[in-house]
Amino acid sequence: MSKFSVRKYRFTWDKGVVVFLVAAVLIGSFGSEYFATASNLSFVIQSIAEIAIIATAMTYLIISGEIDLSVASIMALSSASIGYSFQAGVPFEAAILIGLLVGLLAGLLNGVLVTVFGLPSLAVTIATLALFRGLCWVLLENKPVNQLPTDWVALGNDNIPNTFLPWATIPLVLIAGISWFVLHNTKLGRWVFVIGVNPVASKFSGIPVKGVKLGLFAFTGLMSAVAGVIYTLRFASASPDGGAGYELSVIAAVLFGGVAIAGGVGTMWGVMAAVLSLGVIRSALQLVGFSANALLVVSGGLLLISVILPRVTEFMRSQSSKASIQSNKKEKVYK
Amino acid sequence: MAVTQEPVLEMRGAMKAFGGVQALNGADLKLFAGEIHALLGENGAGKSTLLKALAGVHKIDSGSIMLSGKPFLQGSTRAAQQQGVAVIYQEPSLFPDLTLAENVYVGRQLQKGKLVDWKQMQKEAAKLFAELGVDLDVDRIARGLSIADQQIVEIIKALSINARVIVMDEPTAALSSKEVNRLFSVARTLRDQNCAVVFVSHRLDEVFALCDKMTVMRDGTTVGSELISNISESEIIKMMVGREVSELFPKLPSTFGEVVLKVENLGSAGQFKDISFELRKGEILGFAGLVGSGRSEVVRAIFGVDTYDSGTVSVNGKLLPKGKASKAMSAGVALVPEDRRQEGLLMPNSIATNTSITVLKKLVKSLVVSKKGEDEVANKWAKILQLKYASLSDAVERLSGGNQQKIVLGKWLATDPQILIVDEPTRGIDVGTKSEVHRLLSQRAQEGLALIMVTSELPEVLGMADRILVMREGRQVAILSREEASSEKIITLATGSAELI
Amino acid sequence: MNKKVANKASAVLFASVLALGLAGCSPAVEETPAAEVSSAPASLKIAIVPKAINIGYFTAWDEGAQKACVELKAICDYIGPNEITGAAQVEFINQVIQQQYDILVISAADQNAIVPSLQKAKDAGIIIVTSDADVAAESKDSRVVSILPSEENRIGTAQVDWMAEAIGSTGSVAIISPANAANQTAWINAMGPYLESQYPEMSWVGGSLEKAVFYANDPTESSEAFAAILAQYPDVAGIISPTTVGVLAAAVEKKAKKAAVKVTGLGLPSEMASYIEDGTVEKVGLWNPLDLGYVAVYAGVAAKNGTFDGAVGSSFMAGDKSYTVVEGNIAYLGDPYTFTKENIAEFKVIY
Amino acid sequence: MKLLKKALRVRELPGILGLLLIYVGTGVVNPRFFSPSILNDILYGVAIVAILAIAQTFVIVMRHIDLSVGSVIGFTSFLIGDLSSQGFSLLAVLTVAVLVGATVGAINGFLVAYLGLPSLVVTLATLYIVRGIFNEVGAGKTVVESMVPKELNWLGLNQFFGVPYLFIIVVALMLIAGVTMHKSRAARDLYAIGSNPSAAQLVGIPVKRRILLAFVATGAVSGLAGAVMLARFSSASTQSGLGLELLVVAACVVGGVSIAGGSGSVFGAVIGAVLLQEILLAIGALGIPQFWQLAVNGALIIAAIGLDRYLSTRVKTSNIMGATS
Repeated sequence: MSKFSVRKYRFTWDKGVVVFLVAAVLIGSFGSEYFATASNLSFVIQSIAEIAIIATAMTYLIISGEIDLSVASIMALSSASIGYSFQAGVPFEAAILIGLLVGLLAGLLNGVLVTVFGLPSLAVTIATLALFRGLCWVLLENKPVNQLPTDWVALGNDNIPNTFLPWATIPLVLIAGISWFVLHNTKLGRWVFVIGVNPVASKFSGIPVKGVKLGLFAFTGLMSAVAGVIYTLRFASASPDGGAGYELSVIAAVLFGGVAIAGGVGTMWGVMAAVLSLGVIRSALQLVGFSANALLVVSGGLLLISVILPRVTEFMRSQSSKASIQSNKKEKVYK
Repeated sequence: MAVTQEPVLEMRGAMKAFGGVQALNGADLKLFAGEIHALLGENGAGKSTLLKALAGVHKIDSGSIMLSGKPFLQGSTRAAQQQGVAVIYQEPSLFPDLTLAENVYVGRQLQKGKLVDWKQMQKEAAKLFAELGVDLDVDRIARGLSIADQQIVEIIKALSINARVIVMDEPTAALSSKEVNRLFSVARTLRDQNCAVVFVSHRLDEVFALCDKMTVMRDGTTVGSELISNISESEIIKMMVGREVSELFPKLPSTFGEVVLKVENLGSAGQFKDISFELRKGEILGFAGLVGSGRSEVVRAIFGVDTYDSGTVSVNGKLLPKGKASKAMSAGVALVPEDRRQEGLLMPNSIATNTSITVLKKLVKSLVVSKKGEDEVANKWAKILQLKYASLSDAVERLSGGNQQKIVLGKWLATDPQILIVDEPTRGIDVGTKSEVHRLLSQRAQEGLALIMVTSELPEVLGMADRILVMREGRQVAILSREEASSEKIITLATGSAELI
Repeated sequence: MNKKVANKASAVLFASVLALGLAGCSPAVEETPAAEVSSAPASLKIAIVPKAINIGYFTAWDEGAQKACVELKAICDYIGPNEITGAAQVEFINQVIQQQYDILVISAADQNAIVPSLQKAKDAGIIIVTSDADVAAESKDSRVVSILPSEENRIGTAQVDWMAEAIGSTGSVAIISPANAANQTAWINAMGPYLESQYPEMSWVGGSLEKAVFYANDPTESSEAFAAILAQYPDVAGIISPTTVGVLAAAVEKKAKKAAVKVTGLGLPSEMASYIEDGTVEKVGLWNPLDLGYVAVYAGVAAKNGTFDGAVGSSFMAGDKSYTVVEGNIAYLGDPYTFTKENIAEFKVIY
Repeated sequence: MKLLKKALRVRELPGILGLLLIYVGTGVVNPRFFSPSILNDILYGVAIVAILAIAQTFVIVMRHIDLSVGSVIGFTSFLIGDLSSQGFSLLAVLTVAVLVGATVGAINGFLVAYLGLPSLVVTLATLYIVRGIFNEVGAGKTVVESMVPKELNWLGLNQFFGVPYLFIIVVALMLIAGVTMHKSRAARDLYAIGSNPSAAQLVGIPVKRRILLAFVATGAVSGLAGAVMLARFSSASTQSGLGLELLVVAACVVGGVSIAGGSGSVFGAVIGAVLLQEILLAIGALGIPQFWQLAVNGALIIAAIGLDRYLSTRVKTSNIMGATS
């Protein structure tokens, strides 16, 4: 576990998420005989692939002290660009590249608005959420594109031969692995943590704060586009209202993974474990018989637990250490 | 000035411990109305803990505090204020978005019936400001006020609760001499209004100029209290340090090598203009001048934290691009910033992270930053700077001011710079660490490091610098050699008038 | 010490949330009594999946389906998402696959997005019948048959007739409709040429069908669309809205603004009752969603028993009526009912 | 000069400028935009977002945020209709609406104030939980006009000399909230907490109690706003209020209520809401094709945020000497 996480109690929460994962699998397996089947697990992985990929980039952003609410609209915009260009006769592979480029440009726009014009990222990305969604309507109007090449659509829906892993697992594992490695081991990763803790001191230590943040917004745009490609293939269509509401699920997953909303704290596997356990919990409860409404309440409850539990454990820890003679490590809690 | 017999405030045998550390160890203090009382002592001597006890931030474990004969209600800032005890911290924390009138009456706004009476508040505040001879518009918001003006607002706040004991914690650290004079006259007005004023400072010249009485603290206890008139500066230092302070400013002679840094008529709109100088290897160039004369702005522009409009900066003949700190660093320039907490350090992070953040490039092996490398760098510099710490993973915010400054120095010396710029390197740290820092800097200079030292303390710049560049209101008024420089000359150049503090 | 505490605390907390979840909101699945005397072969498991479970229209749709299930002694579960998106509905299609239902009756929340997942259900041997909203025509073989109210053009042209009646066959007309919905788009395309050919004095605002359609997906957007139409075309004579949400919002706005423009479209009698009774709206029409659910279940069971394969021209029995499959593997219920002052009282209690 | 300096310092100036700019600009292009019916549409359409923006100001001023308002207003608008159709009096149902809102507010407030949890996370969670409970309670049911209390229907349909009663309610609430925020001690503490939380603690402000109070106020007003939504649409379903929360935050930001806390007023929040509604109608009046409207709307919100930021920083430096070291 990287010695880099600043507050010790965050460390316990990563374990907390894994406990939930195990609990969910147990409940699912005993609650319904349909849970622990290969096809169900394959579906669960398929259903969380897009959110997990965007969550990797969102983890960087939130740790650096920023946020991006427009990721779902960027995902839809890249999907719409793929549909639009493919319909206009561009070969599908080129259309995918166009989609990725559009996502990158959208992320760059967010980055420029925040770093060059100094606008607050929460407010700006609410505006670009509307802007990018609007551009989807400009591209496709109300005519979704649905005649996509069957071999690509198969890629979006089938499993890797004789395994229960969908093809989307490959980009997911690759991106998650690289993001984990970069965040916790490389210079850039250190910079992201340090910028989140104190951007002024980072600037004085020669770290190109604006450049790093611009890059993170672009990376988030690109990852949203990658998710857009997978989304397009999975649903075999590009439509202007795709992926509505994804942004809050991504943010809920990142926070459930133990990342502090004020920045400076978080781990990549905490977030990945969180995305996986949310997917497994949803599937388990669904198969056990929960209605969609109950699922909504449970996911809200889990999000609350993800912030209440660390506070409770930290409170207990500080009580116990008060009793012991060991010096009182006053943990500064970011609001 | 009538010194009454009955002490307004008396603290006897105060004890206070945090975890294992005994911050207050039997401190006694007697304050009389109509008297300015200096509280002296090194960092870590327990001064701030004593202040916090008076301010009601926390209770003392044992011992007593009597306020004009009655026990002082402890443990709540509001109760302290209501009992007429007000503490003004070094960096006063006002409400940037609220008007000055509201800042004075925050939390206890004047009311007409149940409703806040804005007109009354503005009238009262304006009256208080006038009484202290300060003309500030009570309707403006506090954001952007200079530190000096912020202190005035805090004093007005104290007056508005007709405080009888006003404690000022190192108020002059960030003030220009004009502002220091204004503060002294305000302190004298308070004394004439029969308040007991406590003045905490490191600057003995100020203590002698202002205070009637003083008390010295060391290692959590009060070691002596005396009328200023019958004690000398060296005796005070001896009481503070408890051991013979070795030579305060050990300037080692050094031979000057070739020019490493060349600055030609550097200018930035509204901040500074036509700054030109050269810096040689092994040379210490002092930047003297009043607070607010633009010295920090110049060095920030050279290092590339801020950009500038005109002029050039070249290192070893090569031009440095504007506003690119990373480029300056790779050219061998380093800047120890003025604001330690906000600009110099990552307070919640560990000593290892703070020290190695500037040299991550060197610690990367096949993309991976080696944690062992980070610890080695931190260990090496902690030893060189004789840092007092428990473990490398301790959060920096738990260390004393002096140790924090050592980490900032270590962090920049680790980049093995050719040119080191230090901005107020020894502000707010104890006398002992100050001399260690000076010895280290002059050793480095002797080994060929080119050094720029921005400082507001005249003895420090006179003691350390080979040449002194004096600035006034953003202009470079003169470069004095070590021989021709003197306190009077610098002050006249810096203030543009012969007025002496 | 703190790690153990964390795990214990998290386990306790999780269990309590779970208990809350289980006790607080009992699963909304209507389990028919377990101890069910099944004389017939093991009763069929049928999943009834609406666009979203909390919408009034689909509650009526499910009622019809449950009636058929009781008659056919099948176990029917009403499951579905709480937001109308393809992605959300796919999660529940997977549940149908995992829980190995025999038949899936579904109203497509997105005409394309659910097709791959329907394909998987078909491969798993599940009989699929779309009802109320179909998948795109190109993907019609991903379901056995689709039960729709009446031919697109009949639904489209009928609404043009109702509007012509209301505005005396003269004046300009606008449309408020949800974007990107297969059935609405089809009906609107049918309205275009029919209006121009049948009613020469009537016209589309802005001169073309394309300009006349204002898109709105929920009550707020529908009210804003109504305001936008009046702002851009103050002399508009009528507004058609082929969706229960849109026509209700238009009626509310017309009454609030006391606007002269006539309003008609597809409306639930229970929702439109007060506007028909007070004359704000003369006539709205709709099919009976109960029939849609009812007939779809019968079609599914017939297909499961092998007596019906959904081929064009074949037919099946539902209750006492027979339905034949026409081109596109679709079975239509017939013309929509119309509700006016006279019969609104009777219909508003049914659905 | 003093007056100009005072005007310059008004936090809501950018919002007001934006309002006038768009009104005149659109009117020039399409004169029918000046007609009273357009003004009426703006005032009529803005009521719901305006009231929620007023409520949201209480928490944003303290550097917090409340995302749960979308679910609260939807749930209470449904409850008012559902309960009154079962015979409860108007007063009873309104009390229930306020209580439901206040309870959600109290839960949010307690978790944020006493457990120190981040308000974005807490209110995102309560957004989901309240929506889930609402869906369960309202499953399949729709509130129709006949179930709506007739007083609310009357309010929704009538105007007072051309000004819709719903907007009059907004103005009344704005005045009450405005006076409280300006004149009551507790409300002034909210600004102090938002401006410098640690100093507020030092000065003896009961920060925890104030945060709880603000969230309860936001919840209660959002609950009450359910009545306005029901009056406006005279119908309610489990889809009511979806997605409103982000629009409300945008209205506050555009109205000069700074996300960084400490400044901004309910007056500005209402201005922001009116500006967003005006943009919507202006896009229609300018004949911008349908499918472009959402994109133009997003672009204009970015411009409004940029304008607000530019003007507020310029106001700061123009009359106050930057703090020099």
